[in-house]
Amino acid sequence: MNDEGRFGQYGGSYIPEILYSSQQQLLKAYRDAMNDAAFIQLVKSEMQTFSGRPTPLTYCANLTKMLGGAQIYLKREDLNHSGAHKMNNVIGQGLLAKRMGKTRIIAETGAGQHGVASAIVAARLGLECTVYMGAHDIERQYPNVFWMKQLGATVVPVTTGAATLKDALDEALRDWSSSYEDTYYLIGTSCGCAPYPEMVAGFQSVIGEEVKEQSTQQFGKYPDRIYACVGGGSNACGIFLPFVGSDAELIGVEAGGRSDAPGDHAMRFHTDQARFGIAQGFATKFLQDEEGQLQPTHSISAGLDYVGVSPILADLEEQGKVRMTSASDIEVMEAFKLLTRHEGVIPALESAHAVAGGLREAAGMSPDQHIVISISGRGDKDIFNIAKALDDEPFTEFLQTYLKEESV
Amino acid sequence: MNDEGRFGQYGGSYIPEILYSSQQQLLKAYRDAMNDAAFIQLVKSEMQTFSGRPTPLTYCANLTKMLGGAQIYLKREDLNHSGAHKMNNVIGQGLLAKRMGKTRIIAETGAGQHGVASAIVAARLGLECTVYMGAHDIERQYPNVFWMKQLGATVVPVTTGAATLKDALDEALRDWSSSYEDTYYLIGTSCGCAPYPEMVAGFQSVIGEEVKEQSTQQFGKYPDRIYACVGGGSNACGIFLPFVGSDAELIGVEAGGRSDAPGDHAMRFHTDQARFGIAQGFATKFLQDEEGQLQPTHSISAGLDYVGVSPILADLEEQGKVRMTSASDIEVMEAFKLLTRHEGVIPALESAHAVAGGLREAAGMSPDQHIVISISGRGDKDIFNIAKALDDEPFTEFLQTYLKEESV
Amino acid sequence: MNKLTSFIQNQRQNKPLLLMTHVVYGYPTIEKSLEIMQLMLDNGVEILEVQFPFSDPVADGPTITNACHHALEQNPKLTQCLQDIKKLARQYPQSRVLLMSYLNPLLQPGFTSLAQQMGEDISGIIIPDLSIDHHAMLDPLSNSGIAPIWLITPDMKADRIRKVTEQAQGMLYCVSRSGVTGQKSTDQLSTNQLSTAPKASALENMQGYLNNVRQFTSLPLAVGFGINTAEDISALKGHADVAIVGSAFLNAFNKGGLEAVARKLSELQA
Amino acid sequence: MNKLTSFIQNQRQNKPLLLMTHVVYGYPTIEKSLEIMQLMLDNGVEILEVQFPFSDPVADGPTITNACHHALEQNPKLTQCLQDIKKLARQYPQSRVLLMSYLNPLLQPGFTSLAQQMGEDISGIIIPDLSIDHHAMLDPLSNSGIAPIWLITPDMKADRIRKVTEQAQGMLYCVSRSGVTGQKSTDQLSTNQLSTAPKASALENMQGYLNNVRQFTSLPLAVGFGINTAEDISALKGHADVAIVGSAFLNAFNKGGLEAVARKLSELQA
Ligand SMILES: Cc1ncc(COP(=O)(O)O)c(C=O)c1O
Ligand SMILES: Cc1ncc(COP(=O)(O)O)c(C=O)c1O
Repeated sequence: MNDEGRFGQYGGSYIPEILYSSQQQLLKAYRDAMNDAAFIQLVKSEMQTFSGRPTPLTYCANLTKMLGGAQIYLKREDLNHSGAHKMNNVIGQGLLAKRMGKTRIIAETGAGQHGVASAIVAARLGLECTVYMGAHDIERQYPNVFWMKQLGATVVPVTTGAATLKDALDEALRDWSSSYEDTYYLIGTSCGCAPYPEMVAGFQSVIGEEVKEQSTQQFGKYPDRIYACVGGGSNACGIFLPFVGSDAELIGVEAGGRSDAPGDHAMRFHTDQARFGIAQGFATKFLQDEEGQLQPTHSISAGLDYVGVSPILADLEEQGKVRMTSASDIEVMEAFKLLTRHEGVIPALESAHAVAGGLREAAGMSPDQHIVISISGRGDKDIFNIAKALDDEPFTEFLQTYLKEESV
Repeated sequence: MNDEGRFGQYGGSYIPEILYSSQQQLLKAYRDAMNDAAFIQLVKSEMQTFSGRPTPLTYCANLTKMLGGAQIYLKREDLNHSGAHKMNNVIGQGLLAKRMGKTRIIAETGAGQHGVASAIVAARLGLECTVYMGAHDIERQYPNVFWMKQLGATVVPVTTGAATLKDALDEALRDWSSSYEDTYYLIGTSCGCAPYPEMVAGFQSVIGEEVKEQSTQQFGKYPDRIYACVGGGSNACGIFLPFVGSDAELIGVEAGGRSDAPGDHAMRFHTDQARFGIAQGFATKFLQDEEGQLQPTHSISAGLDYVGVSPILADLEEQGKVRMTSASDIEVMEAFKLLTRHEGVIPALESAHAVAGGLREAAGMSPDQHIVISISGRGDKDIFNIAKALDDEPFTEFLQTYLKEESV
Repeated sequence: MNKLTSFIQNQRQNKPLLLMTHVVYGYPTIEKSLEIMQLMLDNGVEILEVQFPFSDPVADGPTITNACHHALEQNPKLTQCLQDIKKLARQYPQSRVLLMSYLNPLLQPGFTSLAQQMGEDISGIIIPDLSIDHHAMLDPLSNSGIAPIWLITPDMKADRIRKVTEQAQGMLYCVSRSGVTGQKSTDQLSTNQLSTAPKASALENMQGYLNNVRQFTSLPLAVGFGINTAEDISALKGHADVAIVGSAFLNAFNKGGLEAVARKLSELQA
Repeated sequence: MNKLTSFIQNQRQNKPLLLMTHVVYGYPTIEKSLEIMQLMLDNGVEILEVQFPFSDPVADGPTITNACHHALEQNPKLTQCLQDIKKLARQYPQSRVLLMSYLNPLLQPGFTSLAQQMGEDISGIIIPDLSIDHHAMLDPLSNSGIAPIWLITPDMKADRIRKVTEQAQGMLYCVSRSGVTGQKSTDQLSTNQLSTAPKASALENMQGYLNNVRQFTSLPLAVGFGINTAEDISALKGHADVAIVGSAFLNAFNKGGLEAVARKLSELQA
């Protein structure tokens, strides 16, 4: 990153002037903190004693045998506290907010995972917490809202626009504009104005650093390929960045959704609607129409349907250092079932995209090659979506009975 | 344990003759395995690379400050794969089953946690899996059943008796009686005929062993007191046993339920209904009536309402080496809220019993004392119960909307 | 010689096979269960096995388990049960009555008190969750002449069979390979070690099992293989002394009440 | 001197404060929005700010955001918008028309094409998500005499204000401390740094802020403080050159259509 937070033509800061000084304050505080060995140690220690790091690298004997190709490993971010890699970032930024003397954090959330993670860290650090969430997302992802409330967070429904993540992000920016004195804006992925992309990717890089150590220890070299799903891009940045420049091939997997038609997917690469743009504080590839209006997105996994993507990944892709591919909703459900049934690991639907990408290619590789798939989160949270996708009747009956008893 | 698997007057083997040779085979295989350093290493390695051990010891700065007494720490079994300490045991026994050449495991489950853990390990090790679960429990805990099915397990509803855990256990024993040649019976807690209590406690002892190391490292000595909830007793045995004989005081917390009346709780200590008995393969304290019939139980947490208790704990309590107490449903909800809101850790309702026990006593202790509370599992699984207990209307609305969309 | 043993041997003088039938005390009610017992005894059943229900009958299959759970709703008392069946035993001196139950209900009075309460009239006791290793627990009973009836299973090793036969009194209870009561014999066999065996060889196998046990003991052999039909019974003749029928009667009762039990009885006694 | 600057200074000769009103192009429909603009210009509004809607207007509050989202359903095209408002600008030469939008829609044609399309008739441009640091991006516009109108905020440090005033043309857009449009000025102030300040001192504070900016520049100062009432406006007299009213008109329109807008206008122009 250069001084302006640019990554090639992407990144940068395109924020209302009102946020200038708070962003400057953040930039300075972040640089200071990164130069403070004690702070780095604090982040590391909290990642360990609170979130349970390091997360393991798990060998998949059964799938490897079934496919007969590359040796398949999983990087288990699902074992983090809160059940996803999101924790790494909120720990880092939460401690930074505390160090800056802020008493309140705000966050935007789509699926709710980052909202829960933020609420957790706020409870842990004694900070107030407000989470902006699209009203539509709140309806679809209420269990996460429930947990945020239990954790003491205030969840604000955002009703503008499509009432989803993009709108929640706009609203969080608006809150920050008028509250930055005591409030820290805790962005959940490697997007937004500088220094967020760099900062989030940095806190997430612990994932890739661990993979370096673990792969060397477990199979004597770096992986040949690494797969990660790409929503905003934080788990991908986290596992990829430490390997940029190495021989490991880095593959990002986007939400292919239902089709290539506008609104049916969230592919910020390789589609007509994906073009350079500047919005929500930064430059990157956005899904947009000819007028530059950002487009609705779709994915079976709520966490991948973001309209933009990390400027870091946009740049790495342009440089040929990261290869971007995608997996459709249907492929994702297949990959979900395979991993669950044959390895006993229940991936988040987001992560199942990476699984789909990895398994698709593993078969064509040779047994002396090794791939690592980022399991960014666990699938428990997706029970409502999965049960629906699988048309599981007893689940419906269970809910009906529950509601009946409720009303007694 | 002596040769017959006795712990004082408790334990032993009281099983139908038909199970004699399979139990003998298990005893021998278990002893062999425990003498095989490679097996011990395999278990350790799988606990690490699959389940993410070691789990951290987390300091609770906020609660410690609020209560102004002992320093409060949590042992984070909630961070295990599958979200509970149950994983430790199924890894150990699963590998043993594999070593014995079995191709199928059976398990009984109440809340479903052990069922999910067993299904996970079966998927992981390529074993068939049948889980017996009371029909009533299936209704109440369907999400866990859903996951077992996704993991490829067959869930058999048990309709006899109260159609809960006790009955599932009976049914699993029956299956074992006619299938032991290829089938391993994977008991989920430190109960049952020898060698199960010893074996489960042994595989779980990794919890306490880690606490020994971590407490020494983090605060320079062993904890003054250790709290664990007691259902069957496996997480309690796991965290307690390595400390028996040390200065650490060991406190088990049972489900106090709604009241002391029969059927309203699961207190196998300090109640009139709790007496020495022999059933389900072993001798321990059972909740029973004057005729020796086992009694129904109740707890807000599905995992603590077992009618018996580990013979190891029954014996340790009798020797004065473990102190048993209880927490009522109401206290448990309070403890749940405190930990969630002030530390960002969402405990299982089972574990919230240990939290209630620990917080109740911490205030009266001095700040140079240290307590460790076993967070045996995470609370996500309890969303239906907790939302009900808290009367959360939006959750109800969420379910209604979900069902409406379902039927479109 | 134990009184039960001599009773069986006497009866066997002129009968190729005795019938031992099973009733759950308290199912569907205490009164009705006593009527069933009476019906059986009236019809000349040689041995009556009365099961005092327990909440967790791990060695029983679904039919008996369900009957036990229903029976428990009647709040049966062991003391009353013993009084009731002792009375029956006295009324039908040409038959023998055995008590069957699990350990925990029996532990409540304890075996010394139990021996007293059972007295002369109850000839033996069957406790499916007590193995031979704990035989000393039953000393108060055997000291009173009440036979502890031990179970034999098809895959028992010789030294284990010897351990049982050394202690055994009254008779031996030879069960099918399937651990729990009430399974169809051939189904059961075929899903287990004899998986490819046709019915005929399943029978051969069973006969081989009994002949094997016979080498260890001269005690009468009672056999419970999930016996359902007259055919099942005739297959046992010449290989066993007593055929035990349990779930079949419960199933009959559940379908057609006392009359169906009577029909089943006459079918099996044909 | 920039044409917009001289226009404002000329107008100010005999008016203590000019009015700049805001309309979202395409809300509720393209036609209707043009009618609103016309109404305002008919009523002598000196400056008209036309917002070309963007899907993600992060610097706008709920009223304008909602209007933008509704407007987008009309599928507005930037090219058409420019043609429409240029026509208006030509029809009302006694007023000035400014374009407001976010970066991304403007990037589609690019600033060179945009400068051409805006031509002589659109006097300036406001881009709330572009900061002074990127002023070079707008060179094609300023080279064509179109004023990039930069924002000033209350907590800007002196060197930052200087950086802006060095680049500024046309006028300066001084916003309230609250980052987004359409917040009640006093509410906003009181929930922020002036939390205990009564309304009077909030006003004083605002006047101090403007006086401070005035020290850095001689350019006209336009002020948007969530101005709603004639009272709000009169408080600005003597401290600013232009009062910017945005959400207040949208709110009026939403309640009572064109008539309500006309009423609001006459209230504010009183
Ligand atoms: C489990 C999981 N994986 C992946 C993502 C996508 O985010 P990112 O691309 O920033 O890793 C999310 C977002 O919510 C998530 O919850
Ligand atoms: C999270 C959790 N804790 C505790 C228990 C109780 O079991 P035990 O007493 O064997 O630890 C259970 C049982 O399901 C459980 O799921």
